[in-house]
Amino acid sequence: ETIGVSMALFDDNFLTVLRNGIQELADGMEGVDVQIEDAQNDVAKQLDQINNFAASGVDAIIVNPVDTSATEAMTKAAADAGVPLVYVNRQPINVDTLPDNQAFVASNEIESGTLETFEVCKMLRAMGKGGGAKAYVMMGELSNQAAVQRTKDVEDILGIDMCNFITVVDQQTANWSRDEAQDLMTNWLSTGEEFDAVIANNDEMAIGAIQAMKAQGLDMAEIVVGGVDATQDALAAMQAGDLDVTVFQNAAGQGGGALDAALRLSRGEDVDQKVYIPFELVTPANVDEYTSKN
Amino acid sequence: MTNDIILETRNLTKHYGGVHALQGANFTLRKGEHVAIMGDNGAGKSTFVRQITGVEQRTRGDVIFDGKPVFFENPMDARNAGIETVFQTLALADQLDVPDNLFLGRELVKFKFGPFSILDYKAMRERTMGALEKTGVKIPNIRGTIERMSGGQRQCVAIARTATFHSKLTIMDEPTAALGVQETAQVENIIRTLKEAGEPLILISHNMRQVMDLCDRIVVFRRGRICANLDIKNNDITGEDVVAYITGAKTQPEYADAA
Amino acid sequence: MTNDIILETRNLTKHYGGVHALQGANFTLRKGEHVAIMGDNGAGKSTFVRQITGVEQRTRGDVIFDGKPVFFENPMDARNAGIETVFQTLALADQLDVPDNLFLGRELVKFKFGPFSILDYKAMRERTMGALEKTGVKIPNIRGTIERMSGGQRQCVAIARTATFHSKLTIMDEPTAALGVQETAQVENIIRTLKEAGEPLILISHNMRQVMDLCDRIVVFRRGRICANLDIKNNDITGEDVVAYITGAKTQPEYADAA
Amino acid sequence: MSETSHGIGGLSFDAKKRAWPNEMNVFIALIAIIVIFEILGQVLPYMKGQSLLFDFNTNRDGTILNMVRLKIIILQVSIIGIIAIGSTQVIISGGIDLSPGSIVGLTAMVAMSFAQTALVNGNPNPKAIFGEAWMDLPVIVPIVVAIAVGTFAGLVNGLLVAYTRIPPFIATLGMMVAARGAAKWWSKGQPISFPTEPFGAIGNGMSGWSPVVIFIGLAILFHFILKYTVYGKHTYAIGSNEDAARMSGIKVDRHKVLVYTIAGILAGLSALVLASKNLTAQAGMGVMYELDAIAMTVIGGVSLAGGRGSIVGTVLGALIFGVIISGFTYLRLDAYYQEMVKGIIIVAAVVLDQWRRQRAAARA
Amino acid sequence: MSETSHGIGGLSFDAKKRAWPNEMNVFIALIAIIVIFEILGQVLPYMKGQSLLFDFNTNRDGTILNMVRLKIIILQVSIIGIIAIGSTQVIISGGIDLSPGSIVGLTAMVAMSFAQTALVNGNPNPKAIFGEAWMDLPVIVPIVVAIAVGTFAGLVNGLLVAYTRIPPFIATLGMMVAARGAAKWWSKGQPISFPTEPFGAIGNGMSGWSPVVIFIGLAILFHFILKYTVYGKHTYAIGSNEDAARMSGIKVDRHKVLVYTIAGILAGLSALVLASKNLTAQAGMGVMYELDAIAMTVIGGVSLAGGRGSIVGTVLGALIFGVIISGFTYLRLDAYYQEMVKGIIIVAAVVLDQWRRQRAAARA
Ligand SMILES: Nc1ncnc2c1ncn2[C@@H]1O[C@H](COP(=O)(O)OP(=O)(O)OP(=O)(O)O)[C@@H](O)[C@H]1O
Ligand SMILES: Nc1ncnc2c1ncn2[C@@H]1O[C@H](COP(=O)(O)OP(=O)(O)OP(=O)(O)O)[C@@H](O)[C@H]1O
Ligand SMILES: [Mg+2]
Ligand SMILES: [Mg+2]
Repeated sequence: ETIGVSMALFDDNFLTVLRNGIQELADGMEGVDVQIEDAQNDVAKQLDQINNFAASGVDAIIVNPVDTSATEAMTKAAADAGVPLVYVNRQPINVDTLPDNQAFVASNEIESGTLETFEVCKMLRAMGKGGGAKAYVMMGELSNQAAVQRTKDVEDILGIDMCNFITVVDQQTANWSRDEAQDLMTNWLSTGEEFDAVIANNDEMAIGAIQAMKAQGLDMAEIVVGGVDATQDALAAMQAGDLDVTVFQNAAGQGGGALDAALRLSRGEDVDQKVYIPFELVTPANVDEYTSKN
Repeated sequence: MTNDIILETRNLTKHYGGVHALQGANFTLRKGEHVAIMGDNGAGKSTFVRQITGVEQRTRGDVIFDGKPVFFENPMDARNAGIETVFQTLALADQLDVPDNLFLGRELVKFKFGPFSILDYKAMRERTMGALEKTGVKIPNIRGTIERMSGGQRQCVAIARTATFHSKLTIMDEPTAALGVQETAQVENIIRTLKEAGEPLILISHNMRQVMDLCDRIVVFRRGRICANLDIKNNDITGEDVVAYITGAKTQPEYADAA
Repeated sequence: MTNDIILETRNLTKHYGGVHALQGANFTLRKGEHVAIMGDNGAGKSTFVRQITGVEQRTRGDVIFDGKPVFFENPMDARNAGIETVFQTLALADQLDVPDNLFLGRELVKFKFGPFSILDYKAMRERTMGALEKTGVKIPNIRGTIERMSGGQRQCVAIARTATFHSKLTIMDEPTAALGVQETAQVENIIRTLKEAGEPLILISHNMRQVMDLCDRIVVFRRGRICANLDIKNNDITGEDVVAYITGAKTQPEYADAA
Repeated sequence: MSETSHGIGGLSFDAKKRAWPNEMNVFIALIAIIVIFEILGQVLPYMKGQSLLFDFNTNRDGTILNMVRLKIIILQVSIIGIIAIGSTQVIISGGIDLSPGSIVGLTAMVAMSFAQTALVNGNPNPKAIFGEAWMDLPVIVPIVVAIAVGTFAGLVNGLLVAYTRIPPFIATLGMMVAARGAAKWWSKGQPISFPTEPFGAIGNGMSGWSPVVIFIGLAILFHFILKYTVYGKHTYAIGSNEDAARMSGIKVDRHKVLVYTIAGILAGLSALVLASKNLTAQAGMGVMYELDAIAMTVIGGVSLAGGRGSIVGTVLGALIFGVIISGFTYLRLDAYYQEMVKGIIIVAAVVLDQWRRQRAAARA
Repeated sequence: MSETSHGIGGLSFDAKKRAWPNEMNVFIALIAIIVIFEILGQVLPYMKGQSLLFDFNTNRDGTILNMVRLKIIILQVSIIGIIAIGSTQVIISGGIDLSPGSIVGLTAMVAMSFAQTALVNGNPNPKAIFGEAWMDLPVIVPIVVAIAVGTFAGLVNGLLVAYTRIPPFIATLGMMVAARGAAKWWSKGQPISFPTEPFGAIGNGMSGWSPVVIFIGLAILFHFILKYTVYGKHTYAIGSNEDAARMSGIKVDRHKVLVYTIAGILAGLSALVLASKNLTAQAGMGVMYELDAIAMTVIGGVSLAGGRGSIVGTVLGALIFGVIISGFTYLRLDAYYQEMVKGIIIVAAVVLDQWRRQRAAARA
């Protein structure tokens, strides 16, 4: 059997782990071929890839959607071609109207930013800053749904009573990039403004902020820094005492689940149409459990 | 009598940064008159033409054409006002063919619809053949692009373009520089035809024989100034005289400041 | 006696697609000899030069230079072999100034280090002044870029470039086309100096007087073929004769197929 | 032929030796690439004798052609192809346009905002941008909006290029950055989805062929405009020698404004098809489309120096892209190699064209 | 002055009226932008009288200047600035290079693979690419590797441009796509992290000033090379008129290979600084750097038509970028507006330059 896989992006740390999960599982099975393509963050390219898979006669398709609002057209394309489809990692917008031969294995994106920000809030309270604290927010690429969602999560959490002692000094984009985050942080530092926390949409930006702060001689014990993804770099930074919060998502598990669902759909077997995989909070207290997971 | 003057410049001046390429040129051209401009290389002849035809904007001075002061923004304005020019740089589009170049900017159309008017290729090709014949040039394939033409062929295309359309004033900047013996003779014929038709002409040329044959008057430029105005048809002026003015050996008294 | 021949072409031919620009040209030039090439516009003169100097690759035929068959890949090869050329298109870099253009490709350096050799601007400027004086041209500011020069000034820079360097053969394609009376005289002097120094020359020109004055022999091109080879120093040949060959009224018997 | 030879005693000219049209090279490259894929399909063991364009186990439909693949080959380049039509005329005029990708993003966002449906599966539209009153509008509204946005962006490009005389590369680079910013700002990065059915038909109608029909229709229209109208002639003339065009009396500045505006309109139309086909609009749509469009154009034989090229070439260039993309999936080429090979093929196609031209010029 | 006027009876020439150097315009634009930011700092109520470059509550260090801001202004453009030096000479030679961003990505990945440390926080390096034997290598190894990769990529660009005669836009576009693919393929998309300490010092040394020092050092070197060596003169000549340069006997092809190779080496050095500064290498690094580099170059007065421009201008262009980025953060401009404003400023800077030049040309 041949399974076509369209990944949102290849050069993304987390999605790479997910992709490798699919690949390794398939390599271990007899007679299962996977063909993985890179949609390069382009929804239109992803739709075309699905059509190309259909033209090549694959048995099932796994899609890691570039954007979950674009899944209607993909569902339709696969349904028209009569090829089973499984969404992975991101919950499609049309989750409630998926046809019978489609399914999804995903996590709820709202959780990641919420877990991160709430933990930052708790840590600041524990440090005795409940009377008032200032934070900088680093956003991912503004056209990216995860960035928009996680930033909104930050706003939501900082709106609840328990955490509204935190005020956001400024929020800017560093486009997911460690380099841009370093420069952005240094620019913030050049204003001389005091602050207590940096909440970043991903770990790369959090690490960039940490590097900039360390270069300027700030004490990392005084500042709470949060990210998302639990990358190896982030875990190392946490072990070194620089990073305080990150959020783990079981990439390999999602990949395996998706492949399994796709194979079963292609054989006409029954599957659970909705599989949720929760995010997990990582802090210095439990970091050692995660170092071998991603 | 003023009615008689088609072009007049007063104190026309052009500086390029520190280079004073043209200074205080006072020049008149009567209707039907053919005037030659001569002078050393770099004396400011082409600069003079560029100021009149709006290729560049003058530093100061006035240009009066057909009785009215004019400020041409660009060469198209000048052409619309009735001045046809063969520039020294020819101004041809290298990747287009001969008819395209001849009719550039005033294409013949079969069906008018603003910029989307439909071209009449056949009519343009036919009229091109006629225009080229007048210059006597031989072009093996008029549908070949201009970049494939020899120096003289290009020059003939530029001349044909000017000669094809009626105008109130024709200006030619060294039209026969690259032409062969036969083609030069043909172009001189074109100029004589203009004379007979009473169309005025400014001819820039380094060729003494040609100028003596064709023109009524020679205006000499030196170091960016006019230094002589010689009525060759009525006075007894030789080539040696003209050369003396060009080189600076002589200057007319009324242009003493050019010395 | 064969030793005496600096350049020979045998059956040199160039087709551009369907255009037969040069056909079967057999040409010889002796050491110290000055030969003129004449012919109508588009007769194939510049094409002939381009084949010899490696600007283009010939369709067929041989070029024998200084006793050896040569296949120049590009004009630099030709120059290294000792052929200096003034091309009709001049080949100047518009955004560079006069000394830069004069020494393009053979800069004077203060310190040799491959491509990163350090330029000797002062020496180049000084030698430029000398070279320009020979052509008699006036350039207000030699540090100005070439794009700001008049047509004649550019041509003089190109000629000065060729005349500054010694060579086994000099080729000039219409060098005085854009030049004024004085500058033309100076360039003709340069050519006479070459003659006295025994350096051979191929001169393309449409100027009958010039050719008659300066050259030993005239080769006439017509429709891509050589149609006459006239020894003007030794035989009694007039301008009218030459024109007859150019126009096709006459053809030498040995070139009967060109008729 | 009397019309192609002139005057007494001209050079002999062999009119039969007609120049081989440049588009022919591109066509040969296209065929060569298809043939290579077909051969690989037969030769590579794991391909089990599959074919790119043909379908021998005719169980899917009646024809021997693999219609699904034929459709996707051209469908997937139709949207960028529409942009490439605009780029073709911009490049022929001696300019370049880096902004259409971003204009696509912006236009898609704005147009989609006016194409939303009020109810999705009976629930209110979760992605609503404006209030109820702005929903379920007739499909002409988003179409007009898209054209207006494209026109505006193109007009700004054109005015900048024509009247400030800054290089088109910079004017359109500025637009590229600014329009992408505006696309992100429009709904604060949120995607906009759930269009009305008629809107969805623009990019999905005619059993999915409608983007192809729109692309080919526009290509034919612009082929005609470039070859047979004054607009086309002036575009070539300006690209060939701008100074000469100006001295010949062409209103160069006004013409350039028109050229860039038309490119903007085509980008707007492309956005319309894209948003409709995907049933969504996102701020990140169209990233890098300009480079693909330029590559198609150049592969199709348009000279970046201006003055040369044709729409036919560009369409063939687009098809080469389509064949490559589908061919990779068909060969199951590892995604890691796809980009590397794509880069090489882009270069190879242009090298081939260049080489054929040089040979043609050198040939007797 | 006898050296600037020649021959008898030439035109009168007023040597005092020296041309105003083009770099002056760029410098004025830079100052104007700084002044605008300073004024906004005083005028906008929420800014509370802050200043961009000065620090009046001198509690942080002894100087009245805001040293942190001064440093970041130039630090954040140093890495792209190194690329821009290469682009400057490519553009002066009449070409263009779209590949440096991707070359940066590829070079960073490859070089970082040879710069990994064996132990991270006492544990084995979790991102190890090669075995133990390839870890903790001397820092010269990744440096040599980076230069080698950059040289190779640049050399391929140069050979393509020079010997196949395809447009540089296409040759380097192909390299852009292919090198990005290679970067992703190198470690299958995985980032590579945890370098040795000496490697980290390349981009973080001298209290973080080292990228600035490397950038300025290279800028001075190339300023000298372009102005005072044969290499520089030939680069300008080729950009000015390639045919003329060829007919004058310049080895145009060989020279172009050199120009693109040097641009590749500079991209490799830039990657080295980038990877070191960030202590990581990722396949997505350097995306769009080429466009920023070209924009810096053109803002600095380099003509995209070739033949004109200077390194001094490019450095000033880079500083304009740096001031804009820092100025936005200092003004706390909403992220959604930043891109739009950036696009406008890029265009405005070039328009200003163009306008000043035209006025200078029109002036008596
Ligand atoms: N754009 C410019 N900038 C600076 N100097 C210029 C510019 N254009 C022309 N010049 C200078 O002005 C002078 C006059 O040039 P012009 O072209 O008018 O000469 P000309 O009389 O036509 O000479 P020719 O017979 O060689 O064509 C020359 O010295 C030239 O160098
Ligand atoms: N690249 C080319 N492609 C096609 N035809 C060409 C090309 N180059 C030249 N020709 C043709 O070859 C013929 C000879 O051109 P050439 O330039 O040699 O003429 P010439 O004798 O130098 O004329 P002139 O006196 O006008 O300079 C011309 O008819 C020209 O149109
Ligand atoms: Mg002149
Ligand atoms: Mg010639």
